[in-house]
Amino acid sequence: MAYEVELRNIDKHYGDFKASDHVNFGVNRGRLIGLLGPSGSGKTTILRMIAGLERPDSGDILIDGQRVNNLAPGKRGIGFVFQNYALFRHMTVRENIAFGLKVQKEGKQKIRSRVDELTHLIGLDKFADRYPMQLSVGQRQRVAFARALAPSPRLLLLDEPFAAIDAKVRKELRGWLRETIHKLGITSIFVTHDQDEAVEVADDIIITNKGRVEQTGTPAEIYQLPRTPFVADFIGESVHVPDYTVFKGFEAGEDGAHPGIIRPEFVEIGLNDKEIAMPLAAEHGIVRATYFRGSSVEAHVEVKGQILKAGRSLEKPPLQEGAEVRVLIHRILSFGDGKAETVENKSKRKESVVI
Amino acid sequence: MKMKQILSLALGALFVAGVMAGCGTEEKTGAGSEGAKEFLNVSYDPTRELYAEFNKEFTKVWKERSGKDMTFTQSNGGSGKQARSVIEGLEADVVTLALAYDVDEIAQAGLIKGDWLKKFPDNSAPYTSTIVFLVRKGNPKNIKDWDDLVRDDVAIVTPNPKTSGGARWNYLAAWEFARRKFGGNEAEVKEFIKKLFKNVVVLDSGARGATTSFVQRGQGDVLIAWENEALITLKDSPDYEIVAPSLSILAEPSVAVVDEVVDRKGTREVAEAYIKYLYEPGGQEIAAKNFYRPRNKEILAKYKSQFPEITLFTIDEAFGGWSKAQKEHFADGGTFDQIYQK
Amino acid sequence: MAVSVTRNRFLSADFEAKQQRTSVSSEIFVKWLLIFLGAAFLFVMLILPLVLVGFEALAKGWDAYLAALTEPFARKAFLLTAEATVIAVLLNVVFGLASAWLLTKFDFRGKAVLGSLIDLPFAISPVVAGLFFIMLFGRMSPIYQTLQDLHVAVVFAVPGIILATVFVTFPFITRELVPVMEAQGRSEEEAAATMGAGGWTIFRRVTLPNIKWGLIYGIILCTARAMGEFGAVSVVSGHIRGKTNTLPLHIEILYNEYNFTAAFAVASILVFLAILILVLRNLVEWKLERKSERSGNHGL
Amino acid sequence: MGSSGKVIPGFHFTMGITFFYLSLIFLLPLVAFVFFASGMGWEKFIDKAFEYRIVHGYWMSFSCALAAAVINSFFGLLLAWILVRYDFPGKRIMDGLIDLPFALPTAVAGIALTTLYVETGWMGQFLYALGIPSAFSAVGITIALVFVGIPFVTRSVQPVLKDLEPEIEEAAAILGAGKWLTFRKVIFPELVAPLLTGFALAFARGIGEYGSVVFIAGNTPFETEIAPLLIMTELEQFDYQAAAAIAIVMLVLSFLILLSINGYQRYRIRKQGV
Repeated sequence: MAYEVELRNIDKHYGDFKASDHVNFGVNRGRLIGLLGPSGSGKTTILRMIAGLERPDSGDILIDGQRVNNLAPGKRGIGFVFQNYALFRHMTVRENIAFGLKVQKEGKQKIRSRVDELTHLIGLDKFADRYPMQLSVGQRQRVAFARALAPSPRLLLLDEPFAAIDAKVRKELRGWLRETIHKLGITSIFVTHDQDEAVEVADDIIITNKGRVEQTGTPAEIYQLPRTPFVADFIGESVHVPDYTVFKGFEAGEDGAHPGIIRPEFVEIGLNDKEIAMPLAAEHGIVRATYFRGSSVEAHVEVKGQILKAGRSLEKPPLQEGAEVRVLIHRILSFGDGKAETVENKSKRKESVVI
Repeated sequence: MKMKQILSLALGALFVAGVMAGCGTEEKTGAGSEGAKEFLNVSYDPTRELYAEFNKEFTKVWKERSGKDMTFTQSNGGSGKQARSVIEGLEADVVTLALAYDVDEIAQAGLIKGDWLKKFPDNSAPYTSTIVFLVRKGNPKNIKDWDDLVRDDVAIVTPNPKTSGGARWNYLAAWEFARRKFGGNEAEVKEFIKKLFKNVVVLDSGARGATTSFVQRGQGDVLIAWENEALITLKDSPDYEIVAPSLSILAEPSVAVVDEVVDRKGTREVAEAYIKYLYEPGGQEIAAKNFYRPRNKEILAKYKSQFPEITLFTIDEAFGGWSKAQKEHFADGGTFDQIYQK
Repeated sequence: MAVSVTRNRFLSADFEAKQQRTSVSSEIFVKWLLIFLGAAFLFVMLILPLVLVGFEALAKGWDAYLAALTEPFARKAFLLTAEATVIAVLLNVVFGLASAWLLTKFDFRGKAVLGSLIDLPFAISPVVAGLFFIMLFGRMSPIYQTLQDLHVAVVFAVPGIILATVFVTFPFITRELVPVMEAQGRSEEEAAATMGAGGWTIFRRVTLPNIKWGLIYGIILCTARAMGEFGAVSVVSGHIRGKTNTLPLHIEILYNEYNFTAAFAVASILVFLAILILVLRNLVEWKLERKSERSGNHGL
Repeated sequence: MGSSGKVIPGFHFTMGITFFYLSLIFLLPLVAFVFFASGMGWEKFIDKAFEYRIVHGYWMSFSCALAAAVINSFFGLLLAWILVRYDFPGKRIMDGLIDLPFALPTAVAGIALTTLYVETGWMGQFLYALGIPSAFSAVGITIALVFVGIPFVTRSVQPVLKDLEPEIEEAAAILGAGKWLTFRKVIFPELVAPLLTGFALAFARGIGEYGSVVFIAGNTPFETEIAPLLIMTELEQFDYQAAAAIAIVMLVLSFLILLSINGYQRYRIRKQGV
C-alpha cells in the first residue's frame, strides 16, 4: 500500500557534514511518528526536507505517492509546528490561525468558522484576541498547532514540540496532543531527542543517528528488540559491560569479546537468598551507592568488578552502602557483530520474567 | 558613603580642570595685562586677502616703530556674525566690518564708545568700494544699468540682505536708483525692487557664497557684487566682465577700536596705530592692491584703471544713516520683507 | 485508467518543477534588482559626492594638493581638530562608562528620565547647541565677569570648541554600552562584589573584558563624529585663523576664499579619515560577530 | 534618591560623574538658554516665533525633512535588507559606507552635493534636463537631508532584521504565502518599530540640519528658506530673543516627534507585549 510519506535514498550534506545518509522510510496514513535521535543526528533536517524548507542533495521525497522534491513548501499540504512556534507576534491568536486560510483566499465566512472551530479545539476561545506574547508557553504551542492545522493539511510536522515547556505542563500537553492528533486522524511526524516523550506519544518511532535511520518500529519493539548497539544504548537506561560471559548463567563456549548492555530492569537485588527468586543463579555483589528515585531506589552494585544498576522497590528493606547482596541478572542485550540480541540467563531455566 | 560623595565631587573637579587645561596655553598669551603678544582683527569675509597682506606689513611697521613683537591675527566671517561674536566675547582688538550698523551694535553692547564714527577720518572708513554688476564675457544679456535687472529674461544672483551685511549695500543702491528714476514714488520703487528680486535665482546667505554660485556653479546672468569682489573674480578668470551702473552707492566699510578689550589687554596704543596705518600710504596701497578704493587721492590715481567712474551717493545723503536704513528696510517687516509678502 | 492517472501526476509534478525553477530565477532577479537599487542609491547619494571631493582636490595636480595640506594653517587646524577630538573622546569615555554603569547596574527613581536626557542632544540642532554655550559662557552671561577675572576663556577659545564637540558626541558611547551591559546582566558583578572585590576591581576584571568591543565601537563612532563636527563648533570658535579653526572650519574658510582646490584637498583628508575609521569599525564589528559565533554556536 | 541594599559598588560615584557631566554639558547651557529666551515674554515670543515668514520656514524644514525621512525609510529598509539577506561582492564596503554621512563634516557634504546637483553638475545636468531643478529648490534641500539621514534607518533596521527568527518566514511559506506576501504581512510588521525609530531620528535631524543644507537651499524667503537659516537671520540682526524663540519652537517640534514615536512604541509594547 502507498505510504502517506515516503523518503527514498535521501542524501544531504552541509559542507563536510553529512546530515542525511541514505535515509529511507515510509509512514502509513494516520500514524503518529516520533523521529527520535540525539542532537545532530539529522532528525530535524529530515523534517525540514519533508516540509520543503531544505532540499535533499539526492533521493526522492514522496507525499501521497507524488514526488514533491520540486514543490514549494506551501503546496505540499503540510502543517508545521516549529520548536519556538514562530508565531506572528503582531497578530492575535485569531489572525495567526486565519493566516493560512487567508493566503489561500478562503471566504470570510469559512475562515471565521474554521478559526472558531480551532480555537475551541485548543481551548483558547477566550484568548482569541490576545497577542502571542500575552500567552503562556503552553498556550502558544497550542496556537502554533492550530495555525498549522487550519488549512487542513494531510500531514503535520512538529519540531521538538515540547522542548520549551516546563516539565509539568509538558506531561499534560503530551497527552493532549496525542489524543487530539488521533481524534483528527492526521498523519503526523514529530521530532524529539527525549526518548520518554517518543515512547509515550508516538505510534511508531524512527531512530536516527549520524544522518542514518537506525531502526523503525513501535515503541515496544524498539525497547525490547533494539537492532543496533546505538539503539540499545539510546533507548532505556543502559550499563555497558565489555564481556558479559563472566556472569553466572551467561557463559559462552567461544572465545573473544562479548560486549553487552544490562538495563536496570534486567537486574534484581536481594539482601539475602530469601529475598530473591532463584538464589542459585545469582551473583554476589556489594552495594556501592543508592539513589532515591521517588517511586523506587536505584542501587549501584559492584559485581565482578563491574558496577551494575538496579531498581528496588521502596517496600523492601533498605540497602546499606557496603552491604553484601545477591544480584540476579535475568537478561543481557548482546552485540556479537553489530547485531543486537537478547540473551537469557541460562541458570534460570524456564522462569518467566516480570519487568 | 560620605567618602564616595567627596570622591565624586573631586572627580568632577578633575573634569573642569581637564577642560580648562585646554585653555591654559591660550590664556598666557591671550589676556596678560601689559604684555599681550597677540592682536586680533575681527573682520568680514571679503577682506581676508587684504588683511593677510596688511598684517604681514604692519608686523614689520610696528616692530620698527615700537620695537615690540606682536602677532597680528585675523578672524573672518559674515559681518553680522563677526559683530555678534565680539558682543558675545570674542576678544577683538579692532573690528573692520562691512557696515557701520554692525559696529553700532557692538557699541550698543558697550564694547565701543558711541562716537567711534568720528574717531578716525572719513567716517572711520579708510577705504571704500561700490556696487557693480558682474556679467558673463561679452555681456550676452546686454545688461547696462539697474533698469536691465528687472527685465524678464535676466536671472540675478545676489546675497540675502537679511543675512549678509554686504548685500544691504546692493539693496540700497538699487533702491536709490529706483527712487531717483520714479521721482520718489514709493509704490513704484517697491514694485521695481520686487521685480528685481523676483529675478533672483539664488539668494545666498553670504557675499562669497553668491559669487561661488555665479562663478563656480554658473547660476544667473548677473551677479550684483562689491566692486572689490568683482575685481578678484576677474583677476582669476577672464570669462567675466564688469558693468558699472549709472548710479551706485559709496560703500564704506567701518573700522573701530574695541575700547573695552584694548583697555583690558593694554593694547590701545597698537590698536590705534593699526587703524591709523590703514590711512597711511602703506596701508592705502595694500587696500588698493586688494581692489578697495583708497581714500588717498594719489594712490587712487595710481590704480585708476581698475576703478571705473561711477556717480556715487552716500548712505547718509540718501537714507539718513545706517540705523534708519536698517529699520526701514531690513528689520522684520521692513521693505525687504514686504517685497516677499504675498 | 490507472496509467493515465500516473501520467497526470508526472505531468503535474513536471509542471511544478518548472514553476519552482521560474520562481527561483525570479527570486534571483529580485535579489539583484534590490542590490542594484541599493547600490545605485548609495552611488548617487554617497559615492559621487566623495568622488567629487577627490576629483576637485586633485584638479590642480598633486603638488597643489600637497601644498594645501602642508600649509601651516592647515597643519594647525589639523592639530586643533586632533586635540579637540582626543579630549572630547576621553571625557566621553569616562562619562559613557559611568552613565552606562549607573543605568544598567542600579535601579533608582528617575532612571528613565536620565536615560532620555542623555539622548536629547540627538534632537538639538548643532547651531542651537553652540548658542547654548555662548549664552552660558559668553559676554552676556552672568558668570562672564568671573571667568574674565580668572583669565579663563571658554567660548571663542579651545575649551569652547571641546565643549561643543563633547556636546554633540556625548550620547554615542553610552548608547553603545547600555545595550551590551544590559544583556550582560548584573550577576557577574554581584558575584564579584559578594566576594569582596571593590568597584574598580570589578570594573576592570569583570565588566571591562565583557564590554571591551562595545566600548571600542562607541569610541570609533564618537571619534568620527567629533572630527567632522561643524555647526556647533562654528558658533563657538571665533574663526581665528591658526588658533581656533578646526579642519571643517578651515575648509569653509578656504572655500570662501575661492580656494576650491585647497578646500577640497583638506576635505579629502577628512573623507579619508572617515573612511579609515569606518574600516576600523567594520573590523571591530567583524571581531564582535566572530566572538558571538564562537560562544553561541552549537552546531546543527 | 538611591535605594539601599545595592550589592554592586559605585552608585554614588557614577551618579556623581553622570550628573556633573550632564549638568555642565547639557542642562546648564539649556537652562541658560531658556532663561535668556524667557526675557522676551509671551507676546514677543508668539510674535517672533509665529511670524508668517518664519512659519513658512518651519514648513519648509518640516516638509523637506519629512520627504527626506520617507525616502530614507524606503532606501534604508532596502539597504538593510540587502545587507542582511544577500551575499554579493562589495557588501562589506557598502556596509561601511552607510555611516559616512555621520563622519563627514556637514559643510563638506553640502558643498559637494551642491557642486553635483547644480545645472552644470554631474547629476544636475540630467535632472535639469528632465525638468527637475535639483539645486536651490526644495528638491535640493531634500537631497541634502537625504544625505545626512542615510545611516539612521539602515542602522535601526539592520540589527532587528538580523535577529529575526527565520522560522516565522518558513512558517508563512508552509502556510502557502509567497515571498512578497510574507514580507508584507510577516516581516514588515516586525520592522515597523525600528523603522519608526530610524524615521524619527532622520526626521528630527533633518529639521535641525543647517551646515549641509544652506549651500544647496537657495534661501529665497517664502520659497526655499529653512528654519535654521532663519535663526541665523535673526542673529544677523542681533535679535537673540527672536533666534531663541525659533530655536525653542524647533526644539519642541523635534521633541514632539521623538516623543510621539516613543509613545507609539510603548503603546505597541503594551498592546502586543512585544
